[in-house]
Amino acid sequence: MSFTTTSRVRRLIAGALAATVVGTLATACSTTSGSSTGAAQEAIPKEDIVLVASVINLTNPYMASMVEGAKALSAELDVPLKIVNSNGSSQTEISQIQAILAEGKKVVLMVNTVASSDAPPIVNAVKAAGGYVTIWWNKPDDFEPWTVGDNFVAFQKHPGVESGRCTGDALADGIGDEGNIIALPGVQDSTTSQTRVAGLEDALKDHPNVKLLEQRPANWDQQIAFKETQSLLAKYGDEIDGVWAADDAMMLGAIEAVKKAGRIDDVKFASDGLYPPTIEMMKSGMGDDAIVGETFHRGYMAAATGLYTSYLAATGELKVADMTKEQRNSLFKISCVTPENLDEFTKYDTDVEGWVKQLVENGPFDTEPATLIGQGPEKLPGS
Amino acid sequence: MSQTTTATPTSPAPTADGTPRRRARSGSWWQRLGPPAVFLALLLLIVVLQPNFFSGGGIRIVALQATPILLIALGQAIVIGVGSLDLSNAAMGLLAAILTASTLGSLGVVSPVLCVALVTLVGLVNGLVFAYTQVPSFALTLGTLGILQAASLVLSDATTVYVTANADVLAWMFNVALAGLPAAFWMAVVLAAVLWAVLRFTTVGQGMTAVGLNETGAIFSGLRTRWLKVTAFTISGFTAGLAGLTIIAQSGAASSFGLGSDLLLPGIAAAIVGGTAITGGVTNPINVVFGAATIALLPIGAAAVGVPPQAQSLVYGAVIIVAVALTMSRARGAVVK
Amino acid sequence: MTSTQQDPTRTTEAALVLDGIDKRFGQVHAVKDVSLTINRHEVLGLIGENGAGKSTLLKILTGIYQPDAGSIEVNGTQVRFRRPQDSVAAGIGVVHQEQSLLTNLSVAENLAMTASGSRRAGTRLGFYRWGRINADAAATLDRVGASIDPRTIVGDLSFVDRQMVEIARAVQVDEMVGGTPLVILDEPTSVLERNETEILEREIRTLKEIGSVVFVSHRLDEVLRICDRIAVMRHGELVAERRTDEVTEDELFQLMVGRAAQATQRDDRAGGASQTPVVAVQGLTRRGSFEDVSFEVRSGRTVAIVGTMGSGRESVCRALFGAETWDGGTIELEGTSLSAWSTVKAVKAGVAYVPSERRVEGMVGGLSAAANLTLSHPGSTRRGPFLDPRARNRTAATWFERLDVRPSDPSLPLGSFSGGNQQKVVMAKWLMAEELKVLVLDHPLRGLDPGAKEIVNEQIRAACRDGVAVVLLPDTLEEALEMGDDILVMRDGEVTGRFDLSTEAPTSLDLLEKMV
Amino acid sequence: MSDLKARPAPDAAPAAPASASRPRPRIRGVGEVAALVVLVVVFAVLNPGTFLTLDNLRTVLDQAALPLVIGVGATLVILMGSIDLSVEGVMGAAGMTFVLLSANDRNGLDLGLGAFVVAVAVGLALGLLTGLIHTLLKVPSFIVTLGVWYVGLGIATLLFGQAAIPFLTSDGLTSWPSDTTLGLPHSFLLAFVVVALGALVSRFTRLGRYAFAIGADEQIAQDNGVPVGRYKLYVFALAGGCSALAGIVGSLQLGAGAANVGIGNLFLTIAAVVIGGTALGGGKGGVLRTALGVVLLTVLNNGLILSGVSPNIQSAVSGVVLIVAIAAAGWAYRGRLRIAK
Repeated sequence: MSFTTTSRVRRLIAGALAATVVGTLATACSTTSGSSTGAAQEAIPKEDIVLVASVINLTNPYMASMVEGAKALSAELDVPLKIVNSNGSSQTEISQIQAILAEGKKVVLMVNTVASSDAPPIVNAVKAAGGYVTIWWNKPDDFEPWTVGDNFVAFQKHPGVESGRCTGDALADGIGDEGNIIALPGVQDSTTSQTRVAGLEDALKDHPNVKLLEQRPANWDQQIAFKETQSLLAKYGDEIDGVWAADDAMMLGAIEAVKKAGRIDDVKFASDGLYPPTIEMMKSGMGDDAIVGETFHRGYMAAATGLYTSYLAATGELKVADMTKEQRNSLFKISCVTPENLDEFTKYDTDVEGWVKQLVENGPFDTEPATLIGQGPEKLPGS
Repeated sequence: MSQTTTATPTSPAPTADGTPRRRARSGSWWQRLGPPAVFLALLLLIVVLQPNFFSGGGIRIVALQATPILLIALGQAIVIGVGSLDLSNAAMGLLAAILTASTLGSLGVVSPVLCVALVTLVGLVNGLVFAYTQVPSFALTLGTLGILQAASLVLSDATTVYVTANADVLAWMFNVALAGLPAAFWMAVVLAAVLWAVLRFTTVGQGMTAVGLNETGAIFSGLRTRWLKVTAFTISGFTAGLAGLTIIAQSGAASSFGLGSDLLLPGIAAAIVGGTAITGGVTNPINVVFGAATIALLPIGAAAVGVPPQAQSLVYGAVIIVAVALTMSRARGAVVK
Repeated sequence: MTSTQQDPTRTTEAALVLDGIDKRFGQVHAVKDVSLTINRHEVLGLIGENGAGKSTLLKILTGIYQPDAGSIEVNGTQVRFRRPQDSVAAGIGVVHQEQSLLTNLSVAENLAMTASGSRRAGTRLGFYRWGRINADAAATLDRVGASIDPRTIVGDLSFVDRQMVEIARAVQVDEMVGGTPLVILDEPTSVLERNETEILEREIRTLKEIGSVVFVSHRLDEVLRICDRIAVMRHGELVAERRTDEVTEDELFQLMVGRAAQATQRDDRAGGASQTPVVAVQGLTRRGSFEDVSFEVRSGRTVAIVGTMGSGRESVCRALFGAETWDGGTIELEGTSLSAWSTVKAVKAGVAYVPSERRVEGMVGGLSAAANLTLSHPGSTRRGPFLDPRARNRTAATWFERLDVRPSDPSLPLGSFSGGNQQKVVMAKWLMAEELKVLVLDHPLRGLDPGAKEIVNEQIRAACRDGVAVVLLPDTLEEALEMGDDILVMRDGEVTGRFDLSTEAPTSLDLLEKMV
Repeated sequence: MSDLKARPAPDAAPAAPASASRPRPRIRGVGEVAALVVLVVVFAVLNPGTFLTLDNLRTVLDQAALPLVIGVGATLVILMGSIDLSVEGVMGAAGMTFVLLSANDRNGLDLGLGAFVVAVAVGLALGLLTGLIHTLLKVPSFIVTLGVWYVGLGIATLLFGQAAIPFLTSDGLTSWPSDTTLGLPHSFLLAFVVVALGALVSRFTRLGRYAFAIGADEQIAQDNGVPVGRYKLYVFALAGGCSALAGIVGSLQLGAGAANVGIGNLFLTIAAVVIGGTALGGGKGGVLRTALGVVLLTVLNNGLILSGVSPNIQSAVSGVVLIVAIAAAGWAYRGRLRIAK
């Protein structure tokens, strides 16, 4: 019996000890991490600033491009940069951003959110830490920067409907305005994907003889797109004349599947993003000029624009309170690319630094080819 | 009461007739203190490399991130405690989050209660199917996982569901702080303490431990083993439901792909880093708190210490293995599956 | 301490020489300076109570443990066994106390597995040559006179057949050394029925012709019948060696336990304390297991059911406890017919079951002895849904003292106790219940040393005196005659004989006649 | 889906006298085959003209290739009573290694067959690492392989770096898996060979037989002279090799390097192993049964897509099939004393 008591006492002591340690640590830090309201915008000296670019993963070319742009801006401004890799997980994204905020430096962020619903917790954390954030691509529609305050500088994206229309039209034309296509949306809850699909569907209204056979979400993933396309090819076989994808990564997977099925000369493709491999394919006229429609916008442009917007707000060069709604919930221009006008766009990728220099000169809203063209949120066609 | 004659050994050693003696009580102190020790060691390492970690509220962030993981892990630890595995509990949490998000506006306070109850019911069904069809839990819950994922997609229409009103009903969980840590975290800790007490001081807890250690023996002792297993799965559903609420409290929205969609593996890892023996029968919910804190600390700490983002997943994997190798109970004989 | 002194002839005669073997586990001195010689063509009996150090010694011989001190010589060569394969290579084969066959593999494969480390192995470069393996196995089985198809999956074999396979496997070590094998039989008979034991005895005599045998057993009569020489161990020491022809059963018993045996006479029974049966089984049938079984157990009386493996008596007992279902017939408990019977209901109704597979079924080894003791009938050791550790430890301490359980600390995990002490706790788990009405005992003495046996039997008698109805599956017919009030004989699932010991006095032979 | 009559009752009392012990014919997998036939018939009726076509057959076989290859290693591991969760990580690491060492547009390396060898070696090494940690540190395989999963993904991510997607530049190479010989895609033929080898290994080699032995009872196997630790090591290495091979084929199919080339393969394969009838507890089952399970699940997925079932509820259908299949297979074995973990 003595045994049990001693062991229980030991256990209790251990537990109490652990609890005390944690408790002390907790109280110790709660005194310093008191919530700063971050309501009033104060100019932050440049040397106190850390740039943070948060991307969804590091294995997608678009994300890699974003990192490139962030790096170029960091070099141009001579301000240190941290990259957050969310690894596709909202949890990881939020916790890492919070960890960086916790380091105490004044943080200037560009976040490509994993999911729309991540925006509020990130923005709130940034606000509490007195940093400045610009969100790219995903946020809830009714979560507006001006309702949060100065710390949520802006939300920026390229219009998805426009992209979908652009590529939808090109694809329909590419298959001769008659035939069947399949579509590969991205992650289903992504507004980016949803708006692009809406654009596609809208475009198809003008092409009554083009039929959208089926949509299968492929999660922005090359591998999944490959498998889904394989299945759809098995299902529809030669009926498929065109493949539309919500981004190029998925289109590249689809192209591979179509190649494997031996139909690369018969099927046309259209998608968004004009990734470097896509440029190569278009130049080489892969298939029978298989890629008929693309859009041009760049991860490095998005990242640099977003980061620079936040940075200007942090240094006080941009008075957030004076920014227009258009500047705080912004749609940036995308360009429709066809094999004919491809050459106009290949020049940008060779000189990322040059573009970023231009961005710093012209400001975030007036740098070609990604200029500010309107205010979000996007209106879905027909709604 | 101690015996010193050789005929009555009190130390862990094979008995004289050669049956391998299971490691008795000594040595299990590490089992009790290992998980907090691993957590504190990791914390210390991070603090040394990144002194600002504390002052910036690093602990608060760890607690914040650990909360949903902890809730999932508690249920998982209880299920592992009866010798099974619940691959579906994270999906249950997400389902609860989606349901809450879509009903909170109209139902108010009733909504979270209802959603947790519903998901608890799903856990109960899981347990009943498991107990009565005797499909191995790994396979069964893999199947339920698929069903729940589909349910989430259908109920959310594959998109993000936002809380439209009454967000205050849950928002306090992370807005109110006690001793610097969010209330939700303390709730989870209290739940852990309650579960710890249940396992140690109630007949149900003892029964679940017996089932985990030797189910056949438990059956022949007349224990309601099926009911005990159903209870474990129900608890898992319940804690998953609570985890779903914390997701809503954190982000005010839920989707099949967003926050909370990847809690399964962290939950299992947290339970196991918290000293839960995967073979069953050895579960200490208090230590699971430290397991969850360790798992939550990893990405935050890795970023703080400056591990390159590309290498983070590698570090994550390595730390899980090392942490478990250090803290796991090797008490139950030599056979490790 | 040792009686074997230097003998000039031993180098030529000895198959195995142990010299000064010593082994400790922490504080436990399991084997103390044991020196022992086993000659060729000799059957050596090794006896001792549970915990006397026999098993440890055997595990040293088979390379599972390494001794802390001392040397081993096989056929005149000094050897060191670092792992089981080493001892196999030296020509030592063993039939373990526990079943040690892999039940999902075929007989031939099991036989090949031990041999795989050797030259003879049926594998080449890691590839199995099934034809060779099956042929070798058939030959080996033939040598031990077992007619088993080597391709049979072991799990499909009967118990005695498995034992035969184990022996065949132990025997085949000689093919490796090309000489005389040493076969160790660790309590091979404890799970066998009488007629099966006879087959085994014949087997051992065959073995003696080709090599040496170490025979470990609790059954002194068997040891005397089978062995040439007997070594007795107590508390880790070798306390005596005797030639079989110069020793009696009583003397051996004394050497083993260090005291005189008690008379194993039948008590005078109160006889038929109550007239209404506690348990009434009527026409009970379970397809494939038993058919039309009927019997009654009255309060305070013991019904012993005897029969060979496959007689179905275990299934009947399990049905009583709700662990198996039945297709036809009824069981009445105190006049109430049972339906949807389960272990849970059985325990609640006061039916207790001491299973033969103690470690697996009888207890939860990882829980403390005290927790095991109060697992089924917490009684006063719980308050509502809560445990009362203090009350539990009090209860446990009482029972530990009553049954002389060692070690005497009930908070140790039950799995760390020796077999006999585990069985005492398993018994106490049921005996402590106030509501105990029926005690079903499946081979309660299996693997126990004489001291523990006595205590367990005494508890059974005490339960009877308190009016409990007992159903007993005894290890031996003698046990049935000693403990039973009524004896039921079963064969192939049916009842073939009934004896009321208050009116009849059947002999073992009478029972055996109905069994086979 | 009832294959119950073909199997002996599990608790059939070992009552037969010695003379009657003859090997009982055991017809295995009847239920799975029947289920497969039913699925094929149902889908053929639902999708006349698309399901039972040569093209679709090729697609099914091509899609089954990866899980078939992985299934060989996974089955052996599960036969031992362990589990291998590292599949997707190992696939990523090996696939990326292969792409970067073959003719690609990222670097000038082209080791040809050497790339294949190195990539498989990466898989073997990760498997060996798993085995070493598992056997030496006695960490349950569940945890080790969970960790190695992340480690493998980490390696793949590091190799991927921050440059553009590495594409394989040799068309001959990338078209190899889907090119056909005798009308069958090479990816499937490779999988077929691997499965055949796996079946032979599990039937005719010490490695395979010891996996069964270890799965039945590790302690007894050890006592019977099976070097348990060493063979566990071999099996985990083999499983790593299988995953690596699958990673290579996956990369070839994709024509490019992707860290998550293995995505979705883990749970699919484990489900296939279990549906095939290999017990998660170890000791019972086989490689061929897993192959059957893989084909069953692949046909199911393919058929659901062809039938136009919403992708949102596809996971539910697979889940229900998994539960029902296992429940049906185990229905006769249900018993009050049966332990299901």
